[in-house]
Amino acid sequence: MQIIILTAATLLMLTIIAGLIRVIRGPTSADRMMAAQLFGTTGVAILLLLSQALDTQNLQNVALVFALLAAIMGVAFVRRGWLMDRFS
Amino acid sequence: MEFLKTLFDLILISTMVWVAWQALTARALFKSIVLFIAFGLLISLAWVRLNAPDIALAEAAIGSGLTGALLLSALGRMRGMERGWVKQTRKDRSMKNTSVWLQKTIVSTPPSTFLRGLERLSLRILTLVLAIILFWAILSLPETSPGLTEKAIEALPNSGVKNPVTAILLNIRGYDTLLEVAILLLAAVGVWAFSRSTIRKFSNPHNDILLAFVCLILPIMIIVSGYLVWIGADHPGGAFQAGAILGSAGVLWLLSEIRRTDQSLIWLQRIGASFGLAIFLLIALVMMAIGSNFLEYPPKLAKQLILIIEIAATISIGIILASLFLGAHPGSEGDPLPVEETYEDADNQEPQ
Amino acid sequence: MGLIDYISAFFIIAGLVFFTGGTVGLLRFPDVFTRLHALTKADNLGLGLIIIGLAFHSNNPAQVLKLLFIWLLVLVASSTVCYLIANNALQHGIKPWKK
Amino acid sequence: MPTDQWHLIPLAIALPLSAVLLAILVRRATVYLLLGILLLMSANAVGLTWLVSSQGPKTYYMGGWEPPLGIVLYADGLSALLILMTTIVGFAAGLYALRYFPTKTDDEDATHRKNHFWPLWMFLLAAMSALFLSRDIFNIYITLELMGLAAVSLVALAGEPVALRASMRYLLVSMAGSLFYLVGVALIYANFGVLDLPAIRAVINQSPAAIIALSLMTVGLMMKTALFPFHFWLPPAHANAPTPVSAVLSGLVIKASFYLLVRLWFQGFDIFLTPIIMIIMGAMGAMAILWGAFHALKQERVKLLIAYSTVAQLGYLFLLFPLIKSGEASKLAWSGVFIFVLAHAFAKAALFLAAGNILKAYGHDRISDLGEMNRYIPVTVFAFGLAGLSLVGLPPTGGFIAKWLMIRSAILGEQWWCAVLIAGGGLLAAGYILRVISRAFRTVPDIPRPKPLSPLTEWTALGLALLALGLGFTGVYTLDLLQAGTPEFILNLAGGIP
Amino acid sequence: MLQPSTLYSLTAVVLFCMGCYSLLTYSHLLRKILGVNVMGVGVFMLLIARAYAGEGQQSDPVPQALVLTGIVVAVCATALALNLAVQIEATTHKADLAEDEENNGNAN
Repeated sequence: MQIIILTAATLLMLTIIAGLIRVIRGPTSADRMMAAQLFGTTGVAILLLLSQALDTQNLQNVALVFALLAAIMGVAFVRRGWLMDRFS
Repeated sequence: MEFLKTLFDLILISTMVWVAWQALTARALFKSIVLFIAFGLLISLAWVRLNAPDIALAEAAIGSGLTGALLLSALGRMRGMERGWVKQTRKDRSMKNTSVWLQKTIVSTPPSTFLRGLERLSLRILTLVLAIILFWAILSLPETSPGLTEKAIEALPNSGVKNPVTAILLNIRGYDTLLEVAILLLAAVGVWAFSRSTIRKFSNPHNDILLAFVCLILPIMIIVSGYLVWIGADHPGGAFQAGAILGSAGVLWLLSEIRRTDQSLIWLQRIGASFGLAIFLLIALVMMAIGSNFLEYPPKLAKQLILIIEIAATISIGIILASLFLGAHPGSEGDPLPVEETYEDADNQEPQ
Repeated sequence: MGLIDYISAFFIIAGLVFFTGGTVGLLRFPDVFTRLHALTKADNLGLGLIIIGLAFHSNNPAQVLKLLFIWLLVLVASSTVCYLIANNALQHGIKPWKK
Repeated sequence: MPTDQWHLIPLAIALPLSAVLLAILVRRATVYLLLGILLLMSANAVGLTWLVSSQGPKTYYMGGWEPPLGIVLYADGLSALLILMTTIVGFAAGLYALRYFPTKTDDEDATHRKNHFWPLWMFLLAAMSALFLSRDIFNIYITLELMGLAAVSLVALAGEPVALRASMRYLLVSMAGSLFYLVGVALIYANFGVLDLPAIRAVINQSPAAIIALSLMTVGLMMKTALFPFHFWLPPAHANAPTPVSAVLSGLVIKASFYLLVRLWFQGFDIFLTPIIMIIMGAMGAMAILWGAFHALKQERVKLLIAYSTVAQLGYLFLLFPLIKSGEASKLAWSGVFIFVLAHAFAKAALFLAAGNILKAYGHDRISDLGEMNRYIPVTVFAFGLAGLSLVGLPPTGGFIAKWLMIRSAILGEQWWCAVLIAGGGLLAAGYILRVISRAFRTVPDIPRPKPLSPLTEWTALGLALLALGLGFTGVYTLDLLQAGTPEFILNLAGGIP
Repeated sequence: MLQPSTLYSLTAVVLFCMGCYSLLTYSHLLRKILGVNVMGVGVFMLLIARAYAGEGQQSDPVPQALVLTGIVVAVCATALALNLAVQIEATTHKADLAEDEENNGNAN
């Protein structure tokens, strides 16, 4: 079971890398931001899996904080930093 | 099993280094910032992997939430000029000139002359040397660090809390934390001191869905923040993590523009920001007056005193972090300009 | 491995499939709106499945509730942000992709 | 467990921190309250100095926790004297600030600046007291950050583009310096598992990690001290800050990181003090003296001239390293350098305050356009001259005592180049001080009549200059105090460095 | 060699040096600030990696407390720097530290 969980966590890491490619490629700032938003969700999943694999329940709180704060970035982007890519 | 863990480590590490490199070298600043936020998430995972849940909590709260919002807001302000958010002080600067000038200053120009190339080369060599020296230092370290784990565990019963990290932060090395709370307050005062009226505030259209979301999530944030203070005595958590969440809540509140920040808030802000340091200092001095050392808590009272300090610190940290995001005092700038309704979308012009 | 382990493994693997799907969508879909679509739906479902899978291992109801609460938070946050990004993209003149 | 009187040690930090809170929370009429607290702080520092001189150095366990877990504060003659110096200069410059930031004005910007000056000021003084008392290498990092951020904010308070840029550069250097220092701390902890300096001294060995950690910490602190190759940020920051801030930055703040370097090298890592290291440090100091003086001679503005002079004067401090030779020479060098620190603090603060007066009276500080200062601002000119005497090292000033001790040490240790450098550096200093003074008595046709100055601003400058002078007469007492803090390393040096 | 402790310590060094290089090379203030932050992460990772004592073992709490303090200090410094950078940009219309005009010594 441990093996499945750890493999799952590792695979999720790989999806994060795939998401990073979208961040780097763009083309619009919305794409970049959205991909970063994905890391929030994936990060929560990885944390929960790790918390099972490493047998530390404390990590659930980290996941909770992640989930709670995931939106701030997106909101900050929409309210403050839209159209950042003009000169890339 | 071990193999899988090492594989996970290797993937995490290489991703971290790659993302950091991309963040530092990306040509567009916005891209840099988004990548830096992603980097914050990755190091949070690294803290988890390294069995430091307290740090992971703090990083999750500060690194991915607040730092990102701070950076985005700073970038938005620095480029706001062009959109008319910021007062134009030089009227003769036409739109076209602005963009040329932005091209030159914001996008770092690659080295063109021989001299700059030489400079880069020498910097690279210097950094490489630094890296080699540090590698050497690390490889020469003893297999296991001597550390103070045992001593800290021994001291735990007298500290009033069961989480060793909290014990060290708030009791054993409480002096560091006192100065740290002072640094937080100092940062806020510093920002108020030099932020002047030249910077204008953002103004965004009213958005119902955002408002509903904020009204839903703000109370949850406050509850979670209280929860983290409470469990901090026995489990990972505590004033800083909780304060960071409270600060993020403040940032969200500012972003949603539920209520215009105005002059009347300055007082509240100042009192709230200094509250933590005041309580911390007061308790330390009272302890000294009744015959203990500065910052020494009698073991029987330690738990209660630490909780009081933590609550006060949490509130202050939250308010300070939100103020740092806000920048200048509310009310010390002119009326916000309305956002332009239409402008050309340059996003799509970038080749895919 | 007992029955519970198999069930839990099934859910986790199913979750992974959705995550992978979401990521493929993020990489392959033609414009912001479609990519948003892929991300928010597939990934949140994937997270939900993984959470269900992990919940089978927990013997503490409070833990399970916390897991579900985390999922709920992610759902609320990502749907809001998805809306905000899409709405702003439309307002800023990004045209939806047409075949 | 220390007896009650030693609570003076934490009070040296708690008092300015309470003043911070007062300054933030109560805005109206706090200035006099704050000056009262500054007086209390001076009294506290005097008490501490007296205690140390009568009872010897003392450790204080913060929170009652013993090392290696807990944080220890340590007060000896040196730290007590430096705290006293900090409070005195802080008080004098604070008095100056009373008039520098007008009390009643309609100008919103000026009120804003005044309101934020005081809390930042108190933060700076608190940070310096904490730094001088700290003995825990991580706690030192925190105090360094506190001091750095306060100093940066104070520079930025001036508000002009030049000041903002200078303060940004200062901030970046300061952050990078702190991080270099912190890597050193991390390596030390990873290798030895302790953070308290004497504990480190007890377990340190010649491992590569220790050497590398020490070098990184030294580089970090040198950046903050603005020793020669890292000096680039100093002149713009010190020259463009508000005047009282310049005085404290140049007089006090840079000494703090030098003090830490000395503590680290002599009281924690003295096994690494080899002749080669000594010579390298001395050579950097020598370069600083020449480079700084050379640039000071070229400057067009008074404030910049004084700022470059700081770069030069810092070099003298680093001559401490090569001067440590045999027992006797080392003791002389130790006392000489720290009397130099004190004398320079008073003299440099006085010079900056005087320069601020010139700037205010004439509306500019371009040396070429000054004239007839003796007629319009005689007290300021007198203060400038007196402080200049101390900087040059002429008797009977504190600067003279310091240089005399250092030269004697150099002769005893047969370090002729140091002796020549110290004497030559004095001549260079005379050169740039005279550049300004000579303008004072020059009659210039159609010079616009300078604005009258508030007497307080003139007399505070003179007061500080007089202190630099007075140091020459209290030399013996100061020497005794400094001996109470001589590191074991120097006391053990009977036959010279191996 | 592939102990997590060593692995992450070495990563820490790489991050520190990358941040340092970027701080020295780039002129835009935001980039410099990012560089300093990456440096900071490197230092913190070094401390935490060496505190790691293996799975199921209590990690050394002292470095954790130090890093927690360090993170907060870093955030403060970053926030101060960002606000300062914004202020510089607003008054000089430039986001780097290149001096273009000499101060002529006039009082403000």
